[in-house]
Amino acid sequence: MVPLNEQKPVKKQQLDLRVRSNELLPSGLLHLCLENALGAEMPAMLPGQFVEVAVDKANVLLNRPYSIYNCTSDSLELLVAPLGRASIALQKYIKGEHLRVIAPLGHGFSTEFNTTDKVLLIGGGVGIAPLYYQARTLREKGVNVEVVYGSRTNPDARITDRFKAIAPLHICTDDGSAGFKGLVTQHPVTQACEYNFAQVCGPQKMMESLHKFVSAHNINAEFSLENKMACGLGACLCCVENTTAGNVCVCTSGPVFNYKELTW
Amino acid sequence: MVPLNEQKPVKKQQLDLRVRSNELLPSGLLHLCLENALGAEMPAMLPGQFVEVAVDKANVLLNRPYSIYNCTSDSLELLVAPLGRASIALQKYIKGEHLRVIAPLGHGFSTEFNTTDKVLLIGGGVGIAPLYYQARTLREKGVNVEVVYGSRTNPDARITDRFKAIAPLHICTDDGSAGFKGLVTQHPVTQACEYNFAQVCGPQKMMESLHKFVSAHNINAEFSLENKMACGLGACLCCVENTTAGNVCVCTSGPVFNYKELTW
Amino acid sequence: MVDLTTRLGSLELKNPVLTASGTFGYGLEYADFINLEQLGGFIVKGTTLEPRQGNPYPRMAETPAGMLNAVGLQNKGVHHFIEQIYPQIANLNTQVIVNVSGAKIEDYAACAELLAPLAGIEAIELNVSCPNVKQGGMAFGTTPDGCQSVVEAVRKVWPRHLMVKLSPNVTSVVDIALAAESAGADSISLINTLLGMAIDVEKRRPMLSTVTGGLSGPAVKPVAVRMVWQVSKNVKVPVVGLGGICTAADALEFIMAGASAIQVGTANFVNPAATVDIINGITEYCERHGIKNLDEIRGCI
Amino acid sequence: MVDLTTRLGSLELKNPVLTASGTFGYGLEYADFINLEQLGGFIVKGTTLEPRQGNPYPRMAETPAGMLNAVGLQNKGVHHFIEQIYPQIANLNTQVIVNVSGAKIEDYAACAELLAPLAGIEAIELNVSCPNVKQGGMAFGTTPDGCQSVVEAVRKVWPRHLMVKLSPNVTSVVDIALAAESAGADSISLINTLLGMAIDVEKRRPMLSTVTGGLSGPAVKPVAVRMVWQVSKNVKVPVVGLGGICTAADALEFIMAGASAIQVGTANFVNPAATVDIINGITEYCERHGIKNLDEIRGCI
Repeated sequence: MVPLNEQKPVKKQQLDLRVRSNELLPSGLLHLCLENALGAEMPAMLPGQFVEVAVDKANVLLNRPYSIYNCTSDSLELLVAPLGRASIALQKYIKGEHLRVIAPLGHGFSTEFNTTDKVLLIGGGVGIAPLYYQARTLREKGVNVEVVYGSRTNPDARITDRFKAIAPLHICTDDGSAGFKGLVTQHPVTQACEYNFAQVCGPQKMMESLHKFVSAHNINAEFSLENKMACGLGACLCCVENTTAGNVCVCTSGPVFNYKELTW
Repeated sequence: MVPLNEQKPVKKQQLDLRVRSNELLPSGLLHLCLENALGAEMPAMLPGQFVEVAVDKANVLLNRPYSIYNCTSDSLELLVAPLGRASIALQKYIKGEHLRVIAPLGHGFSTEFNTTDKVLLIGGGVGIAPLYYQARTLREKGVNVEVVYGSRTNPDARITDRFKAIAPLHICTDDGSAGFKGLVTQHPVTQACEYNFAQVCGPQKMMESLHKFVSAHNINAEFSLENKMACGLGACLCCVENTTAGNVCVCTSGPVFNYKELTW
Repeated sequence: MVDLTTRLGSLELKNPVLTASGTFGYGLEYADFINLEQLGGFIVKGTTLEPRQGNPYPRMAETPAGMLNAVGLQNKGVHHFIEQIYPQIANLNTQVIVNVSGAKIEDYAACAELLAPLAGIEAIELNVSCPNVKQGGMAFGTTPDGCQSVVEAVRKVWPRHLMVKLSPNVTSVVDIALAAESAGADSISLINTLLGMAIDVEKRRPMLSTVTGGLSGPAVKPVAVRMVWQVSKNVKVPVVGLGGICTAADALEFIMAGASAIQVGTANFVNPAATVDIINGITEYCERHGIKNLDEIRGCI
Repeated sequence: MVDLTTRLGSLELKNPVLTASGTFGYGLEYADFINLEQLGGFIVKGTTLEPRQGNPYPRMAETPAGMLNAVGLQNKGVHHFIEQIYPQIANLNTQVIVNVSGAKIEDYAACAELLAPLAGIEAIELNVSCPNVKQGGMAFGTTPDGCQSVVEAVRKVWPRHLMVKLSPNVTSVVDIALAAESAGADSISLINTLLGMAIDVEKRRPMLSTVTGGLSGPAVKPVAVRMVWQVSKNVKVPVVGLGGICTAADALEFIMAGASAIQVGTANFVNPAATVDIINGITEYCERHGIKNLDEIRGCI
């Protein structure tokens, strides 16, 4: 295994969180902001880690994993594509209602870079979610970072404005309604290779083509996977990815993997 | 089988109803008022019939049967003891939310009486619910009717006031906090036998003791049962009562039975 | 245009949606909610030679995504069916299938023989799998020999389509299905209920008068789909799938697993129009996927 | 004061709550959420003689009130357990039980033999019922002879408490249990998962890479309670019940059905503190009902 930058394990907790706001953005993504119902501080979470949410209103058995869109000492933000039964039911939670959340989980993105490093974050669709927290973290550490965001159509200003406030943002759309018309792989910034580290989250197809690209250009890269999981704790062994080290749990060895670990 | 007064079958329907109000009364009973979400009239329902409610928020498979507390051309009222998983979840429905309801179901109380008849309605606990609609119906037909209502403790004025507005109401409480202290069977009005027809709904134990009483005194009577049922339509054959005619479905042959049919 | 016409050997259905025995009464119970003639057919409740009072109350317990029942084949007997019910449903333009149950082989055969003259009853379903009767029922359905002997006896007296309904409470459902097929079954329906049990821990007593009962509903669907898949890969006769079907997607799971037709059971208790909703949902799915005939996807797994 | 101390023959537990193999890792995965020493014990994941990569992804599908898995006994082998894991958990003040699986009888025995010298491992659980491995596993659990031969082989090399975990995918679980008992099992645990299947109808493909997998979760509880009841009425050794236990009430159902102890499985995935919640809930129930010892209600059905 190629180790990610070392991450001190953070204690996992079951949290009783309360909805501070829950808004359906024009693009159809759901922006959920949670606060600690007990008034306590939100536990420290690392960018690229994820949380498991018990969506009681969905009438499903298992919790659902969502990546961390943003996290502060008193809030946890999620950005969710309401496509499945649970994520659709997430829309029903209104301000003041409670959600049981297990957090923080998994191994996040590398955040230790040199001043000479240039990091490109590449997100596709709702895969942009963990990259905001990562961008913020890198900027706070003074790391040189740019973002390429691929979307089917004109993305939400509510999302893009947040990125623009902290880093250069390059938008690609499938339909050309905003930014570059085409795939994130084809974007001039991606193609120019003026970065030495890529951190990627998005649809499988996009990630596989970027994996091919960074491998061909010898650019170090990390990919955040979203294999189906039951527990998020490394117990069920359901979310395995067939890596160079064999089947490993995405929930504990990942969700972020170095490109050299992946056998795509 | 001793036939109840003949009842023309009413077409059963699946209704999309909307919560007009939903209030937890001081006694702990839930008073739910529903209206037709499509603006149409509420179908005609007979007193003593029941409805099946799909309580989606309860995360249960089967619908739940509730007796009809009151019914008008534009409203259906239920009075529910929130004790089970589904009825507890009913509390979560707020004004404007929808409930799928199958109605009307079953065979109700007799309502055709002579002017010389005197009918005593006897309800215990939440068993009082169907007796309000029955009392109202009998009064509208000019039938001489009185009501005995047994409750653990001082019952809700919201309930008793409605009865008082239409018929003499005799309250019994277990703790003597209102009315007669004792069981409905012991109430002087019950004991006096100045009625020739009793219509009863309440806990099994109360109904059995009243069944013994009316049998001993040769008073005609009807009892409303609440056997556990799956469908409410006479298909599952789960809610059977062992009557003089053998096992019959409470949901279709009842819920109201003549006392002579019951083998208690 | 989607054509849902389904053939179960000699039996033609206008669509693959049937109802499971014991969940749809004699059909008439549902006439207020749906037009019965929209169905592929309906299977009336378990009918025995003699009337049966069934088991004592309580007979039902709800479980997670399922329910247990212990009805025990309550019915007024085959003569009642022939005299009172048949005239009311014989002329419906849909397949009316009678579920035949019994405690002894001779009873199964006698019951089937009495039904044989009834015009319009093109099929019976032989219930060798009821978990709620002390003798017979499931006992015949848990060994290949037991199954074979009942099916053979009925085959001799029943001239039209013979569907045999199997129990899932076995080590190898394929062996039982092969026995039914070799004994002359025209189709295999499965699964009947899983034997289960629930306890009221507050009252410290069983939820059912019979202690154990039959589990049905969405909870059992994965077991049912698996068994339909196993059986349809191993028998030549058509397979009819049931077990927890509530939606068109559920029905399509069984069809993709190899079922020619499906039965809607417990869902009828929850949504009396479930059958019609499922038929419409299958049509909608086919239109969306450009499927003209379910043969295109049947058994694709 | 409620005394939850539980004896499984020679094995003493501080309470009847164990964890089901394959749902609790090596215990350490849950140490952030609960104090492992509060448990009656925990059963570590299925351990085989050689390391196993398990089945390909996807391995999981959620079903109504349940989940299917097809992990296929992925584990790093018994040597890894002994060298890397055992030192981390050996000194915990709770029973650590190792679940032993295999494809051949000799593998089961060799694995058990390697574990025998480990101080503090007072029990192993023999998995003769895994539905997700092509050879062995469930095959040994579906016939009395198969079960007996594995148990006998392991009995010869394993000197301490031997728990045998049975498959529910059989016609008569009692016959298998009796075979395990006669071959020397000290306790019987059941049920392992029901063999099930689910299909993604939009993609027209199975949800699991292996097509079929093991169904667990609340959906299976009625089947599990029934089997525990049947087995505990027929064997003399203690029975350990599992299958869909999420709450104290669920656990009490199994205990009233005759289980001496219970295992919490899928619920660990949903609520990592489920075990402790259940222990507290059982205590609360006993206090409310004036029960001093679970013997007062065990097997009361």
